[in-house]
Amino acid sequence: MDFISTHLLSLILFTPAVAALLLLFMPKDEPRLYRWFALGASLVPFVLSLIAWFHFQSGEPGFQFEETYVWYQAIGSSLHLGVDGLSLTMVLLTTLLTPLAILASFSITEKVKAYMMLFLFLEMGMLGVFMSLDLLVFFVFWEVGLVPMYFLINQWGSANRNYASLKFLIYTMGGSLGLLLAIQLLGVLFGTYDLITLYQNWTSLKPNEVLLGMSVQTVKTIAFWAFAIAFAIKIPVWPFHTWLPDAHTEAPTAGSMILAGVLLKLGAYGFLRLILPLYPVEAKVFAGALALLATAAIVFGALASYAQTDFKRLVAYSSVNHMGFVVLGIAAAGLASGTEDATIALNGAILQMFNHGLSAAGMFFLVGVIYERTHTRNLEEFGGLFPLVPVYGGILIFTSMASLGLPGLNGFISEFLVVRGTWPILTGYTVISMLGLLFTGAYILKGIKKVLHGPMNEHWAAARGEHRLTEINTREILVMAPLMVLILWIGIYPAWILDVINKAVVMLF
Amino acid sequence: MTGAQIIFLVVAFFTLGSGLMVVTTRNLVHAALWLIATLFGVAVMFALLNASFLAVVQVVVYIGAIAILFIFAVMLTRKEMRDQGPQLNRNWWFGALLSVVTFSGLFALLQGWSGISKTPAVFPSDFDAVTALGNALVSPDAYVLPFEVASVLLVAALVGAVYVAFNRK
Amino acid sequence: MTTETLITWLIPLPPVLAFFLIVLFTNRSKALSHTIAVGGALLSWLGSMYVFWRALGVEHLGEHPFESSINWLPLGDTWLKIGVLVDPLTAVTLFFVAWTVLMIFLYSVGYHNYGQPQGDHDHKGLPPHGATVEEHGHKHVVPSVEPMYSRFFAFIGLFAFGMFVLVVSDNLLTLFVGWEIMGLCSYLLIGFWYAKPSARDAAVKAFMTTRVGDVFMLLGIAYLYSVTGTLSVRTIFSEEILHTLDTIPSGFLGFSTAGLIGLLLFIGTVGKSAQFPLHVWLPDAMEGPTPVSAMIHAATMVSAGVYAVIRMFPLISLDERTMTIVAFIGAFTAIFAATIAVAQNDIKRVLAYSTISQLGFMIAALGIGAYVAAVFHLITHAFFKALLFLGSGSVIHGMEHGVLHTGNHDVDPQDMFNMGGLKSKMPITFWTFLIGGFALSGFPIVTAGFWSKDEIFADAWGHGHTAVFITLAVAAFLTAFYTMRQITLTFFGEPRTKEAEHAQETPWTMTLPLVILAIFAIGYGWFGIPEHFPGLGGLVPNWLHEFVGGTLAEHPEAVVFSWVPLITSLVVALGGLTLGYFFYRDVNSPVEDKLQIGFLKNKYYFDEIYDTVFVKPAYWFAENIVYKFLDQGVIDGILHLFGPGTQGIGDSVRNYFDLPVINRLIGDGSADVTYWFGGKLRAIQTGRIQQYLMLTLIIFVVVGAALYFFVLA
Amino acid sequence: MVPLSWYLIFSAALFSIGLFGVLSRRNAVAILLGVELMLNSVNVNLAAFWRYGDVADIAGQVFAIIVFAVAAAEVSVGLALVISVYRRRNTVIADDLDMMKF
Repeated sequence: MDFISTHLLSLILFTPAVAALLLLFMPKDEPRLYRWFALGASLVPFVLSLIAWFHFQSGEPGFQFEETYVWYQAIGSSLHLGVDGLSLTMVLLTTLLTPLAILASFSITEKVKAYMMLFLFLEMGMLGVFMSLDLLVFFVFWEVGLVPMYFLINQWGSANRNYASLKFLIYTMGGSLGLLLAIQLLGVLFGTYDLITLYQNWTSLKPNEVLLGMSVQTVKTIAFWAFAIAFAIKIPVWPFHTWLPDAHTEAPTAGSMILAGVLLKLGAYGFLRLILPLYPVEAKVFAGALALLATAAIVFGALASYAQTDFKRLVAYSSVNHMGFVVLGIAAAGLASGTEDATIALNGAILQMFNHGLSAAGMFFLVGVIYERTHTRNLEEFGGLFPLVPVYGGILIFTSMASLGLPGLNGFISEFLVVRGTWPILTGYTVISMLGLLFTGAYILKGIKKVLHGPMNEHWAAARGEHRLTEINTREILVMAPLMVLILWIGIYPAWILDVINKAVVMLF
Repeated sequence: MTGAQIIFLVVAFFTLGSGLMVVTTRNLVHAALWLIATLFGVAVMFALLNASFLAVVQVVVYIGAIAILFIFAVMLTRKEMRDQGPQLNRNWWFGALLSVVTFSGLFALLQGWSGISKTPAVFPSDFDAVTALGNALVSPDAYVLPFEVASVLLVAALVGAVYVAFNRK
Repeated sequence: MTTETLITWLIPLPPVLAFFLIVLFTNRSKALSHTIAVGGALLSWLGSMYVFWRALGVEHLGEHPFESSINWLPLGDTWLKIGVLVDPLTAVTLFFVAWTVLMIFLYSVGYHNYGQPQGDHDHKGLPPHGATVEEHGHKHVVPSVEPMYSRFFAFIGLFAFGMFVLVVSDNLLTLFVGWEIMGLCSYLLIGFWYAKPSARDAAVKAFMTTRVGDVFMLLGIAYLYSVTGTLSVRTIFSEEILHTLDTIPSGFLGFSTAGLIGLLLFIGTVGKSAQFPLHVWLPDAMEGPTPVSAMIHAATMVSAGVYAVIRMFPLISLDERTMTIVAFIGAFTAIFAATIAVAQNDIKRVLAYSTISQLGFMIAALGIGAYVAAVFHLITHAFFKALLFLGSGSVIHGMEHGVLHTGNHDVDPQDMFNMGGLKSKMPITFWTFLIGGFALSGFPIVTAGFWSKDEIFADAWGHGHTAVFITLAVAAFLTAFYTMRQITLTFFGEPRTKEAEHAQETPWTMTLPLVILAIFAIGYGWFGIPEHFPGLGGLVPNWLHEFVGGTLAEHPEAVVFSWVPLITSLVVALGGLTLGYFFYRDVNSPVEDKLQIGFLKNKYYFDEIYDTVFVKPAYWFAENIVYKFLDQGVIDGILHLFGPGTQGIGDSVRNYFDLPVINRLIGDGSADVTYWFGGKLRAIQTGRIQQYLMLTLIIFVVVGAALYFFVLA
Repeated sequence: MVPLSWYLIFSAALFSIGLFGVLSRRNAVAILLGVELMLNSVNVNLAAFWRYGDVADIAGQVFAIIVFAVAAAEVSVGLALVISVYRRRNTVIADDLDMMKF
């Protein structure tokens, strides 16, 4: 017990990787074994992160469960792990979604071992980003997450997967370039990559000092944009978003769940963990631009989603729309950091990250469920399926409503907080973003209307064999059930999670 | 001119002459015999140099074993040996030239060396060269290792020779 | 927490528990499902009645309401609290909501043909088509039970939950939560028969149109919250906060903060209560089953819109300009909808437009500051409009019976021109419908509608809002006229079709709610008779004015009695009714109807205009500009340039540097040189050992000599 | 006494003669004969340097002994090769054994 409590974070972080390696040595051609083992292995970090959640002292400032290991002494980088309320929320989301995604991928029949291994490595990459307090390690994990995702899309994706996976990989890598350079810059300047040290040293630089032959102002501006663009691509902020619909659409179901559920959060997390504390001045100066892009993401994301005929693509664009609110909240917090409005906006943004993780993962999974049965995602080919799949229909409507931001479900709380927080700070943008909120309704209803409602497409009623439209099965309901419970729970009583977030936000910013 | 010098000159000329015969005689058996003469001359040289053990070994090993071995080899391959074509190859003149150049070079080098006119060392009173040599060859502080390596080499050569010359038919 | 507040907290719960129970467990059993749902509604009703009764007993309830709140959202150093509040307004609203909800739940049992056999060809998502049964040796068709019977009760349970939440909330956020839950339920219920494309589209339209308003309302709430730091109604209405709101300018067209917030909130109401210009969804919402129409139009959703404005009245009334806008929208909607209603033939659509029109009355009343009158009309309208909708449902149900009997499914059981003479076929339905209709028209003295409408007139006249007064008077005249037209066409005269001849009275589960509601449609008016009304004033104390007026900090003065509004009200009501009867007594087909003007019949072409101006361009913009042009064209275009761009750079590096310089010159070149030398040098590889030796020696000699001469020397 | 230079010159001459034999004779056995001459000249050199240097240091003689051993080994293997080649190719002419070329 003592070992667990002192090494909690590294246990959470490396259990999936160890499990993936063990998977490598399993006997050949035992897909059932791989599946159950991977599921079991991914449940371990979940249980451990629950322990962390309950042992977390939300009122304490600073990071908790800290661990430091020597890693690369020569350049002053160490494996420094630690969580605060912000990252713990994200860790919980990751460890929750991964078992569900693995459970959702039980229907994968090709190359199961490789698939499960990649998934577990992916989990490690994502967790590493959320936990590391060292910039270089942060970057390493940031990149580690890309590779499994690339292969997941490229190997198990649908028709256009080559294009999508390449676009995803190159785009994100392109963004990472600037990030790496900026991290190097910081490392060279201070001889350490330790975030806690950097928080103090970097911000305390006098503006009239000269660094690397340029004024501090210029250096900071360059580094700010390098960070911001890398994270903006990941979130993604309009106009860096076009990799997202392709990648999400082509990825296998569980891949989309994780992409939307967690990977997008990495970008927003980067904004919160690095940009706002490290560049308070620049964030304030450029908050307007960021807010403009966020508003564009909200409005254009919703409109583009509305224009889709591909169900999965529709859901994919909804991510652009929803993550726009996160960025809007961040922009507002950057502009007016320290005020109560900014705190509320950040509360909303972080909660929105969590909520979008739940609802988007659910939506993608539901699209996957129907795609597995019908082998089409074209909305025009569905229609009136409700009588055939009543339980599925109910779950789809429920999850859609969460995505739409229906009060009583989780999405509303976070959207309301963002709107409330940004209104006094960025009034104009908030008003425009309401247009996006309106069209959120339009595309969600379009999805439901085209799939479930209307005269039944007799093709599916008559279809037999492989294409027969069967009701959602128990395993799939098991995937959805935790998501739905959380969606409802947060919608009705959000304080349990918002309290942790709120205290973290109050202390951080 | 001392007696030793005279003896030296006689032996030297005899040795060189027979050596010349070794490399020029058409008949290989003769060449082998001339080799024995040469080796014998060298043995005398060793004696002149007070290297008595070497002189004896020269006679026993070289003349007794190696030269005889040559004669056997010549006999075994004699079908070819008998008067067929020239005994020297087409480039013999170039070989000769090179030999002369080598000799001249060495001569020139010796001329320029300061120790060329050294006189023989005086033996210490209770010095016995053979005893010293024997001790040196088996002493761990001296040359036992090279000596043993040489023995291994000989064994290897023996095995190798048997293997190579073995008639598999 | 007192018993009253505890019960108030519990009031919304039974219906939502019923929803979850039905959805998760009992959806296969119809009897269990409706028992749970009706039982839930009954529990809420009991709770509401208890709270109402207790509230009556409290003096100055307005100052000392039942209230209780808990921490809900931690925000910075403070908490956003939510809670319940029972002030006089809540109490009276709770009263009528609980009653109508219970009646509607009960009515639904009969309306969906509980106890009837399964339909022959019924399909989930479509209305039932009837079942063939064999009785006494010959077959005949009887109504069949609704295939999604359980689901209906689950939905209305959730709906009731939304309404109760909205009514008991002490803050705008939970009010908005209930508001939106009802929005969802109206979507689900309008689209209940989702397999009908018209129902499906109507559901989407309802949701989207109201969402336009909701989005503004959300902004209003956010605005209010950021200015005052609280959403609790009682805190906002404290004097200093109201004063602050009134004095700070909003920076938008010269509105004060209060004015702008009020306007934003009011736009929400415009959507929810189907006021012009967001009224278009409501008539289409008639695609839902009739109890749904009653739920939406009478008891809950549209009332909720008005309720919200009434709730926020102290805030909205701070800014004159906002009030003017509210009054204008209300009055305009009242007359605008009334004109359309005149030309409708569908029995439910007439009622739908009359609802819009009546809601306009309430909004207009609020706009002129007639707080109590608006509440009064809201309550009476809820009762008589629920009665009318349920009555029309009963009529339709009876007509469907006839349709099943004749087997001619081409006859529309909702078209009034297919009816006629139902008075004798369906007596209970006729009498209750007549009461409801008279109440709607404001038939003098006996009906509740008269008293509430009269109070609005009195207020408009008394406070000098002549324009509003005249507009509303004309609207009231039209109301009486089309109501009588409806009654005449439906019940009087001779049956115009065979189906009407075979119409039958509906079962008790449907008629009992009609009777109960009819009692309220008459009786409720007596609680609000003005004190100075000639003859009747003072016989019954004007309890409503005293009680509801107590909600406001400044008790509103009862308006001075004047004959002008009274006479106007009498004239328009009686005149409209009489004209309507005589006009339509002999009209038997739409052709003979002089008022079938295309312009009115097509609702001033609003649907078409919106479709052309908003919906289609929005979709076109989304698809072509945002998706195809921006995303796929510009952004992806730029991205795709990276591909060829890098390829181009790579190609040129390869073609102009790598291939010629590195490969050809350095790579192949070194190989070529080696090859050439090798070719030349291979001649010395003779395989002859002596030659090798010679060469070695030569080189040795040459190198040695060279070393000797150049290095050593 | 005989000067050191005499021995050295003698040794050089014998070496050159052996070298001529190695370079010029066609017969493989004869080439080996030349090698023997060269080895002997070296031994003379070694012995001479011992005698004219530090006699107490017996290294010169030891080296000569080892040269004997090497010579014996060389001859035995060399002649065995010659015989083996003769069996297969029926020739001992060095120029005819030129397979090891490009």
